[in-house]
Amino acid sequence: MREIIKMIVVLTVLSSFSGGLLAAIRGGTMEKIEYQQLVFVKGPAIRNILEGCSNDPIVDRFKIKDGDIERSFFVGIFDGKANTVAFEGVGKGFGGDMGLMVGVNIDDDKIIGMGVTTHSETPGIGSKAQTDPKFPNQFKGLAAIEPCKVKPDGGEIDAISGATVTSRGVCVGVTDATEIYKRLKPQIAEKIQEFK
Amino acid sequence: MIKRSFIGLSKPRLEYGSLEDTPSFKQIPTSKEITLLSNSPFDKKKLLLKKKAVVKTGQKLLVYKESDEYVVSSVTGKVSSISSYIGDFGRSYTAIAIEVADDEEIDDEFKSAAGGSKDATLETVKNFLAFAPGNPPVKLFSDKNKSINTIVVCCADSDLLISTNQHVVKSDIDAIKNGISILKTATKINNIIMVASQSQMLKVSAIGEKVNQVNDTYPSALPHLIMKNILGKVVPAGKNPEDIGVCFISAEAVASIGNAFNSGQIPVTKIFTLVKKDGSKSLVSARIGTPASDIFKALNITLNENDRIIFGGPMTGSSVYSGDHPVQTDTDAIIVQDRDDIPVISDYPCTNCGDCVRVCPANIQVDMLVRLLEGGHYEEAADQYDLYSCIECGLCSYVCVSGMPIFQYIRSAKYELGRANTAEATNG
Amino acid sequence: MVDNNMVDTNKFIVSHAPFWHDGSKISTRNYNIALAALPAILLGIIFYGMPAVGVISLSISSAIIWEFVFRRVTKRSNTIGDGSAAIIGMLFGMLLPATAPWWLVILGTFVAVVIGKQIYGGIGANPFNPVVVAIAILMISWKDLFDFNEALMNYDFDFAMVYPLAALKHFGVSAVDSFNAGDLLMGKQSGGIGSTFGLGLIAGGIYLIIRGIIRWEIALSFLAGVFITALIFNMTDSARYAGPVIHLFAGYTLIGAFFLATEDSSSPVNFIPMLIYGVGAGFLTVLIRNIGVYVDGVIFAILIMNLTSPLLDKIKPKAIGKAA
Amino acid sequence: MGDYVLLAISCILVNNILLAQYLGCCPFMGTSKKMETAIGMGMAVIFVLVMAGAITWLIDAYILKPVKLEYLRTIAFIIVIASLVQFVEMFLRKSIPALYKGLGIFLPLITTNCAVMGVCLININEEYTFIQSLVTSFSYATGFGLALVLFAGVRERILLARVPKPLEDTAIGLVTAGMLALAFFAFKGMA
Amino acid sequence: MAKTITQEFTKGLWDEIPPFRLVLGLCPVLAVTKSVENGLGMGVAVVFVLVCSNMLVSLLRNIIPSKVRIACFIVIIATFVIVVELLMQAYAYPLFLKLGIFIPLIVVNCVVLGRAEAFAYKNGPVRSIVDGFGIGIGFTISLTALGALREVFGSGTFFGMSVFGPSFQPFTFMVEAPGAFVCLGLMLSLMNLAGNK
Repeated sequence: MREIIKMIVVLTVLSSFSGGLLAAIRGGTMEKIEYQQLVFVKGPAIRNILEGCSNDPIVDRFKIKDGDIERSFFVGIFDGKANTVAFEGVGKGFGGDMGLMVGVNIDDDKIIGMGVTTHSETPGIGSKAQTDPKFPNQFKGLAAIEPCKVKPDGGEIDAISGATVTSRGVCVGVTDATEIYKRLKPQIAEKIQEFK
Repeated sequence: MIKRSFIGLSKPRLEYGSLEDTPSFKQIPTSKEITLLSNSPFDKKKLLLKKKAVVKTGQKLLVYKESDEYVVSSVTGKVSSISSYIGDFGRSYTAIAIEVADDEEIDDEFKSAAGGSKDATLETVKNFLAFAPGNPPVKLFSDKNKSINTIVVCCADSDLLISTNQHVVKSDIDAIKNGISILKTATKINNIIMVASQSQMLKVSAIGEKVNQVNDTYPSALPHLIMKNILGKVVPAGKNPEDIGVCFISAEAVASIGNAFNSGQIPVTKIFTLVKKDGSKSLVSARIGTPASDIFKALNITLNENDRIIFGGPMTGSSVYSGDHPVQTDTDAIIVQDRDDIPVISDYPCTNCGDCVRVCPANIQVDMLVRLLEGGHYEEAADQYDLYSCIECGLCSYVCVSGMPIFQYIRSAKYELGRANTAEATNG
Repeated sequence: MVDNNMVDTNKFIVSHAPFWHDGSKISTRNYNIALAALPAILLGIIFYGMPAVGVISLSISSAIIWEFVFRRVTKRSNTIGDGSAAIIGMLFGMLLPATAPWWLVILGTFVAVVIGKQIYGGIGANPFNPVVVAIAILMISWKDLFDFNEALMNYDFDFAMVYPLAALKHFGVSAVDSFNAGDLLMGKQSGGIGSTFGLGLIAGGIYLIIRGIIRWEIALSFLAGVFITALIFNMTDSARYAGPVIHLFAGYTLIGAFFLATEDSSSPVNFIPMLIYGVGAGFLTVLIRNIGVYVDGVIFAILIMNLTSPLLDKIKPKAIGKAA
Repeated sequence: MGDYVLLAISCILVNNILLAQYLGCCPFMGTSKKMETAIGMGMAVIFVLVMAGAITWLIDAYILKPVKLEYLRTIAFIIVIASLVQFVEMFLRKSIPALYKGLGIFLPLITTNCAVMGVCLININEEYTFIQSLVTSFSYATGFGLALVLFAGVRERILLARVPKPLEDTAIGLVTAGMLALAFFAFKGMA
Repeated sequence: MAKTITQEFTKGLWDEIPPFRLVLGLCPVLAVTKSVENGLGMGVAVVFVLVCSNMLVSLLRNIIPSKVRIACFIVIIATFVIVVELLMQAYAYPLFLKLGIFIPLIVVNCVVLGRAEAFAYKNGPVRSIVDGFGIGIGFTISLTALGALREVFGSGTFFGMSVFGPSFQPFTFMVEAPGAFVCLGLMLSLMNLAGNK
């Protein structure tokens, strides 16, 4: 009996020690990790979309509560004017969820760029959505308040050959993003003032 | 040696030699000294036969106390030495040398014991004829563990080049007939099956027993294959035909039995094929126990260093290291091989060419078997790769591209395993 | 035994039965394989001239040298006399384009002879065909050197110098319409030095089968596997998948069937396993060509089947007297 | 359904857990010298991995994610796997002794088989659904078993070959495993 | 026969160098050695976990009941693995991305668990730390060496810098999965050769 108690005590103490240690380290590194993830996972897409901006959009970011979730917005300053934000939408591709970054100019509600951040599409086919610049470039200049569709569905986006599902998924993602934009535009406009 | 044919797709066709290409028949004069080999291991303490003992031709000689193992003297003379003889796998034999006297006397113990062929008893056959030419397996009939119910008389020769049985069938068919009736009387077994090659069919059927034809190519006349192809009974792996009640006996042995009862005298000459270096064959008859060197001398054969003397056929015989090795009751051939004709045994590994697998009459996967044997994994070889199914025809070694001594590996593996099992049995 | 015969003084060779041997030798086998491959090599040399001679001779000699060096370094007996290193070098050279650079040849024979064969203990022990291993390793490393269209660009012949399988892969069935069986058999296609002359390879293969040096079961079932699989693909969608003729006579199919898949040590020896092995390799070949990423599937198909060979060989006939 | 078949083929052949993702090498080298052990280990891995895949997925989805403790995934999973193995061992010993006899000795080894832990983590990282996780767990384990059995066949022969001394055993085993991985390149692009 | 502290350290560098002498922890060795950088990074992570877990196990060795010791070891190791994971995410994110799943898998690395069981549970903290450090460094050396070999020939670079110049056509096989196995096998045989002398 004593032995069993000892076992339980030791295991409990050990576990709580471990939990405490980890919680502490987690607390200490959370900010840093988040920043690193943004830099390396979303960074390339954001830089691409907000090409030519004069600030570091990853530093200049803000969060807005959208229902239960917090969404991050990255501010791009062009010609001294903070009029552009990039944020994430989610689409469903062939191999699961795809994350995409959409940049919108809040002055004229137009998409200035789009890039795929995370995906698990077939290498060489669906993955072209991320690697081949032709596809994302089609989204430039589209209105950020309307849903977007591929040509077979009556839209104006040329699907990637052999990867219709992926292309459709990207469009769903962009549409998701436009809906977020529509929903949160007032808050965005308000927050973005701080960067002027 | 028969070369591989150009068309290697087919299996090698090794035809049994026929008597027609063994023309000359030569009688070898009795030597000054002959040597009889007894199967009993040499044991000085129990020795019954004394040096200087006088023996007569056809006399039964009991060698050891408390043993019914005997030899039959093929000459008249005096025992000059009794010594140990070591054969394959270190097996010990007793060699009894007899100095031949000038006058020949015939022993009459058999005559008085045997009586006429009508009164032949198993006892007489067993007590006097185990050492007759052709090695009649007389002990088998009274072996309680075997319960023999069928006798197969093999008129075809089992190895290549040999023509002893063919000769006996050709020249002494009456003796065979007589021998069969004696066997029937003595053993009370009426199920006699004759096996003959195509050319012998006519002659053998004259005996009046059921005759079955055996294929002309090696190894069809080996007991296991006769069992499978003619009797339609498969001998379980690791067993012999006698274990399932079938006794094989050669035509020569049957003739020996027939002759013995006919003449009242145990036959003492052995007929065998002698193959010279150039491949020419001759049929030779000599007293059992005649040293090979005397035969070579009589036939003007000279031997050089590194030549090879083979007792028995080219596929299953065994080579000897001394020219003094005597003719034994089962010596069906003596082959002299020039040193340049000896196939080289190499230490090359198996190349997995699969020739052996295709040639094996026992369906053994020889390529894996030999790998295991080479590594000394005998137990696994027996468990997984059918070591005990081997019927010892030697064809795998014959076709082996690497020149591996596969047959030898198999024999020594069986020997080692047998030894290990015996040791286990005695210890446990 | 006191006889003092002159024979007595001689020492005789004692060994064990059988005392006959059919005279077959590893070296004879290998020289026959070389002989069988000769027609295909000769046509390659006629087509591609000196560079082909260079590649083949460098390949053979370097293979022999690697074997010699390795055996020397590991203090083992010298085995170059059995010709197996030479055969490995020769077959390896036959698969290469005539323009292969010297370092590729030397590295390839090193991989084949040392990694593919010698480290397993030499002849008979290698679980994979050494030549196939070497080609596979080099092919995944230097894809462009094995792109026959690109490699042989500078040659000009009176026929379309196109690698049929690459055309098939990249441009579809219509791109290979111009090939007919006769031209393909006569080597009027782009490919390895010794792998394009179909007729020569078939003749060599038949010679080897008749001589009993390669197992006909493997070679024929390989071709049957290719034929049937290609036919089935072709029937399901003839616009996407080419018919059996192209698959049989283009790429490495013929050299694979007669010279690569039949390599002794890496293939099964029992009858049914040999058939499964051959058909499996043929099936995988077409499968890789049609839906895999590689232009030609022979190499990887053989590798996969090599891998299954020990397992396949467990399907064996019942030995005599073995309890069921 | 077709998707699941493709996923399965991809996990068994194309992305073979062992030969393409290098997971589970230690037991691979350790239990491939004999065919029987290889088959036993393969079965044991299939058995445990399917259960572990399911349980870890549920734990991740219904415990770790809701309370935002994803960073404790490693420790949670290893504890789950270790206790699962312990539990399975006890269960088998009591209720199915025949199966225990076959798999028993391999079960403790599975705790430290990184293929098990690895597949559980892959399932989460790739954000597979529950059904997909089951399919991948089973197929990855089957792929592991397949490679193990093929390798054992080859290795049984290598053990009989005259391999140079320094290369004996593990070294030649690793080289052969490389050839195995090379052969599996055949399936590239097929799923 | 007690070893000196120095011997405890140096044994990990040669006599018991994983994965060559102790054929343990093969998975990360094969998986992360596509480049020197990855090998080194992984090695450092393992050193950290080894030293910390060895130390803690050794300190607690009198408290931990032997029946649940494996569970305790796993908890301790897993804790440090997560620490490494978090730290690496915070300060070396690109490396974390490359090593990916193999960082959490240190937890099932037989080397770490093996040292805890075979050494730290039986020896004092100083020795255990030295042992962990030695074995860890040995492991790192192996990883780095293999990584260097594969990177130099497979990509023609060393720490990302070109070695042979632009005309070199890299032997891609070396950085592919089969190359990893073959290289490790050949390196192991060289080690055997050297060890036998």
